[in-house]
Amino acid sequence: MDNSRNVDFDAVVIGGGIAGLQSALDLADQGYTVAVVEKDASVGGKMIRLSKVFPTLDCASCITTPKMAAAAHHDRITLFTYCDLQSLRRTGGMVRAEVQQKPRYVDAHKCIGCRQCEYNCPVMVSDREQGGFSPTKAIAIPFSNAIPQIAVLNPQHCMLCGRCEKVCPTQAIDYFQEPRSFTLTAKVALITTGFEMTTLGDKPQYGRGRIPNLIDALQMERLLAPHGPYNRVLRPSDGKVPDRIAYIQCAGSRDKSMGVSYCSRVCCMYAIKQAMLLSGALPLADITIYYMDIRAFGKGYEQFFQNAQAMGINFVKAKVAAVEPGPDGAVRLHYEAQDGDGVSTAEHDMAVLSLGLIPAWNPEGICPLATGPDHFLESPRPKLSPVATVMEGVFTAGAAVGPKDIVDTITEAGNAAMAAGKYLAALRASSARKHLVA
Amino acid sequence: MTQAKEKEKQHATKVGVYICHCGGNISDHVDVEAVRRRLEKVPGVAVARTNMFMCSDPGQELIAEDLKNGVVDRVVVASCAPSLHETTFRNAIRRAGANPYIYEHANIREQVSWVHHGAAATEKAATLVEAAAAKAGLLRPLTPIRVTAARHATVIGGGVAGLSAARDLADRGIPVTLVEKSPCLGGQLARLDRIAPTGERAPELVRALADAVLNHPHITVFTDAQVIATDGYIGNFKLTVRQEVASEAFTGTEACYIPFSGMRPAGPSPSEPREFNLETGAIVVATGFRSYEPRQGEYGFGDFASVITLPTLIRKMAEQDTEGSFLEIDGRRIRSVAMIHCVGSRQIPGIHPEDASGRLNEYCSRTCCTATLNAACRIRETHPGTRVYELYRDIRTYGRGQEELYEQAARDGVVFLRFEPDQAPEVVRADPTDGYPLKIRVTDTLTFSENLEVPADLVVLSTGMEPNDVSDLVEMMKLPVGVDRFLLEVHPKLRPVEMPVGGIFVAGTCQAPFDVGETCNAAGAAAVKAASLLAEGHVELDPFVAEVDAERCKGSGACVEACLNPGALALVEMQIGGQTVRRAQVTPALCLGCGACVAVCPENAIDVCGMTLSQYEAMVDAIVADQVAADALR
Amino acid sequence: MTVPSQAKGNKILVLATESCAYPGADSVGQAHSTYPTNVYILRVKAPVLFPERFYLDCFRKGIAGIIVMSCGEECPYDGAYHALARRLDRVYQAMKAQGMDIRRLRLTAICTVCNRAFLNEVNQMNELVQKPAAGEPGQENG
Amino acid sequence: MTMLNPDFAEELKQFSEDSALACFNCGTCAAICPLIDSHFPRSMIRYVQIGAKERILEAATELWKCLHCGLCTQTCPREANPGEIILGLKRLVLDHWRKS
Repeated sequence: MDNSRNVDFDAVVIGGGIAGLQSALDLADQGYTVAVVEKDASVGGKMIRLSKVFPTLDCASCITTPKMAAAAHHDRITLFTYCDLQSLRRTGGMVRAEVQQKPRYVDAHKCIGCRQCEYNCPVMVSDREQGGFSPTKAIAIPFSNAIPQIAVLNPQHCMLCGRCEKVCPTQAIDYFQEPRSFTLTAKVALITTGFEMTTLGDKPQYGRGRIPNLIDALQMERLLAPHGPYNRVLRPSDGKVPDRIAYIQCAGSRDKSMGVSYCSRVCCMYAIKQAMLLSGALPLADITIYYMDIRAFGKGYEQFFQNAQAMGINFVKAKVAAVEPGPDGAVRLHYEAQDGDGVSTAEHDMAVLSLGLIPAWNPEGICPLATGPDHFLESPRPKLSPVATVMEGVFTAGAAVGPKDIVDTITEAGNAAMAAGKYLAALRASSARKHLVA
Repeated sequence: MTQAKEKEKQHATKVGVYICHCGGNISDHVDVEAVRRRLEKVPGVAVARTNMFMCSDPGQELIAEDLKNGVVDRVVVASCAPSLHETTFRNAIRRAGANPYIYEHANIREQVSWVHHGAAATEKAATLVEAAAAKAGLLRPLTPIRVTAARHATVIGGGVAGLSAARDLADRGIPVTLVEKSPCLGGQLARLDRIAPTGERAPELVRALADAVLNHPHITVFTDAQVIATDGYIGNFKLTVRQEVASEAFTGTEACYIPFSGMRPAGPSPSEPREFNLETGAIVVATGFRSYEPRQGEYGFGDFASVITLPTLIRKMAEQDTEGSFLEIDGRRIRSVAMIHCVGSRQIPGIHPEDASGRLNEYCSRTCCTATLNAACRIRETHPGTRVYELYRDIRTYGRGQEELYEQAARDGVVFLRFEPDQAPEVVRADPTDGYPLKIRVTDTLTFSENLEVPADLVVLSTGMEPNDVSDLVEMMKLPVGVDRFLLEVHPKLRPVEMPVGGIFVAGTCQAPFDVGETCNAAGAAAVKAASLLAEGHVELDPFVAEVDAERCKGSGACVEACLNPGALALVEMQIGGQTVRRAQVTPALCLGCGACVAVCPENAIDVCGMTLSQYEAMVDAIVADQVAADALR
Repeated sequence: MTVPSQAKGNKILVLATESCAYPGADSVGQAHSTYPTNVYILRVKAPVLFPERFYLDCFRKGIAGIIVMSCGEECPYDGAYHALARRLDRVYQAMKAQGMDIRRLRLTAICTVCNRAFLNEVNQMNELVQKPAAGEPGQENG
Repeated sequence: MTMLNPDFAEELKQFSEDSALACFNCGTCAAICPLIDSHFPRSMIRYVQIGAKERILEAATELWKCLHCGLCTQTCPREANPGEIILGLKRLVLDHWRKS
């Protein structure tokens, strides 16, 4: 991964999540060279952070790691991780991407991923990759199945004690590493920048993130993951095994009081998936999903929803209006039971907010791409070419262009690779024609 | 090869065994370390290692290092189902510079840790890994079969998915033949009007796509045509296409758009039915859907003329295309329209009756909520006097701009009523005093489960999607069909547009309900796979095909007789030791690798590469080894 | 000492086709259903590969029961299923001739989502092989 | 059986802003209302949607329990402005009482 010099590619893909990886693979398999620019220290995006995926309940890692490895090993794909896109411009028929690589304080060429630095670092840091439930070190490999396996030092927590430098067998630690800027040039660009979740703090009525045992769905993914923080599902405040678990749907979607009026498309299914996994992990637990409409629209999704009902998961049609802390670490919900007695309260040992999806990236100041009223990238021809953008030679796929589940994202990524491939083929043909004329 | 020689060979190989924890998926139930220790002692096993995730980069690196350092020359990975990662590990081996076919997979997750627990799980896992190691010891490096691929693709179906895939492939420079059953291009999209939520006109979209296809130098279109026979294999399919005489004579010299039928290519069509053959490298199946036909009496359909389906409403509205205070349908002034969702979708066993062939559409048809809201908004905009009611179970406006459409409908005055599936609305004749011909009785959960009555001049049923009947193609091309009767992809995330038969791809609503944009995505995804396949001009196939040991073969011909794929095996004359003899010979690209020949050879002279009889025998021996040992002690 | 669930000499061999029955067995795993541990599944392209003697050898080596899980009429290899059925008929005849209980060899069709059918088959065979009865391999002459 | 009367929404327009139809019946307003432990105010909004004027008149006294604290309007996910609708219904009921 030598990025000290400018490099030429057929395509540059911005974002190394599942959409970016799939487009990169589909382009490379057609014979094109591809650069993938990822802002995190590992590729894999949100998907690699999940436990299992609906509706097949395959383990997310088992589907993502092969694609991550395939991209990392592909002769025609180069990964640029821990890199921010500074600008993306089209000039003279070429795309120029100005990229800045953030300092890992570890020499990527020397690090062999042995984790000696991590084992010996004395500073414990809350591990965001584990939902903040378990500690990592101030220098660490981002997570177990990260690609590349290169340690990253967290300068905010590092005490500069020098132990990592001492134990590193390859002298890879570099406390003085600086950000490095470089330019990638390509003929086409693909924007696959994905999504972030809305935050726990968005709605005052939901406690602004300060209610114990009210967690978000990505945190629950970690609790459910086989390699999660506790290796089992425990509630964070006191380590108790929860008996009553609630899911609060539309806790960041379809709610103008939170500034998100659209449907985030995946929350119904991920809540049902987590509920099913929970009822497997905690067979005696009561699990209730508070919802407005169950949107099980994809292939096999409705059956998945029916299975969840058959397994005894409760579905209550109500939007939870307010959440407050209850006794003994409980979470108390207020809602209107439509078919029952009107206003009700319910206590659960823990509750999960099904947060919504917002774009992870804003093109403003970086490139002249337009966004819609929902702030996702604008797709000027959403019917016949959902992957086109307002910029020539720039395509998009996945959650960058609206919330999307993994199945739809992978298919769309294939289409983006097709569109980019067609564009490249046309360029090749026209330059061949020019040669003939000249 | 004699048995003794094989044993010798088995022990001459150095098997590496790699056991995966799968982050606890396996190691929570199987003592992975105990398995490793046991395997280490197995003769022929050079090393046994474990890793948290064998499929991860560091896991794969373990194998690569051992291969590069010459520690091992055969590999067994014990992890999840081979369908997930067999290819992953073969590729890892290839990258390490070794032959990928020295690999054997042991499935200790789906078939051990997820189904067994305790010591017995560990015991079984160890035995399965021993069996895999025994087979691995007998594996030989194999060379993939390289088949030249015809640089040509065939698309079956001329709807949005087919047109889009054909154009994509042709734009990549690949010649395409498109075969459409009906006289027109455009499929179901041609039966729509304005498309939600963008409001684009369906005829314009169809025209744009069909024009691009019809004017493309690399695309040949056959309408009124069907694929009636298939033969061959990836890269080298042979299709027989039959083109009928067009039902209506059409001699136009230019393609023309026929509303609600689609784009009719320029005539004239053949005066007699004709059949012709196509040689093609890849096939995209894009055979689309049909709209659910409500049963007699379902919500009054067939009983009352004013109960119609949503596609019928869309057509009638488009054909009249009038504005005015009230919507008019068939000359009747419509004061009130009630639209019922989920007709022919989300059916529930025990609540909804199965059809004559026992079918029930349990799936959601994905597009009908938005299509219904779109029609409702259109009515409210152009005919503000007409009241609209929607009776739904869940509003599924999941897509971009769709929730906004839902809100717009509400603000435009559409009244929503929500029913439970076991309390379905009833469409009945209204009392003369009601002033309306029909009314709908519904227990409305939004109104505290009160019984309400909706007055209606017109009832519209939002009918779902059903896959078109393609049983002939399914039969011919061995396409798998899911319980929902849509074509079933290999894996929704790993191989979402592939059929199990190599070189056949699936696109659009023959796979699942999709809207137009999603269909174009599916078409593009299928096209990109076909393009990658045909880009090189040749295809590499797995070498798991029959192989004849010419020294043992006596030319009995039993294998040729047993062979299931004509042409794959033949007796040919050859020179052996200066004599002309007749011996069996395999055509690898045609061999299915089924092994029908193996069982019948009196000389044991034919085997399937990578899965020989002796390899299976070695696995059985490993499975019963503990018994043999116990018997010996007895 | 508790009796190990996997008593010696009661192993069941399953020959499962890679396009139907083998993924079917995986699907049972994905559902986390459980079945006896003495069931050993071998992945085969098509069971038509195995000659008569393979089955008899397995019994001789100590396998107590064999279930051939094919794709049935859905078999991707045209004609393979019928060839297989005819072959197994000959194996049954040989088993009878040797005084073996022919219930110890079963031919069945299992699809990729036939979880219940799969469990039925292996449980039934397990019940059979747990009882030492006339015709058990090795006791033919008893 | 109640027959739906869609014209009522029109009638209400002279008393209130026309936002009742925007409500998608999530129940947030009812659950958040600090004063009344029933389906209120959603019940009133729903009656407006289906045109059940007599139901509103029957339960008219409930309207005066509302102190216009504004919580329902603040938290309404569809910005249907429940507080304003209740105010409008008070005007409607007063008008009805005046006329009868």
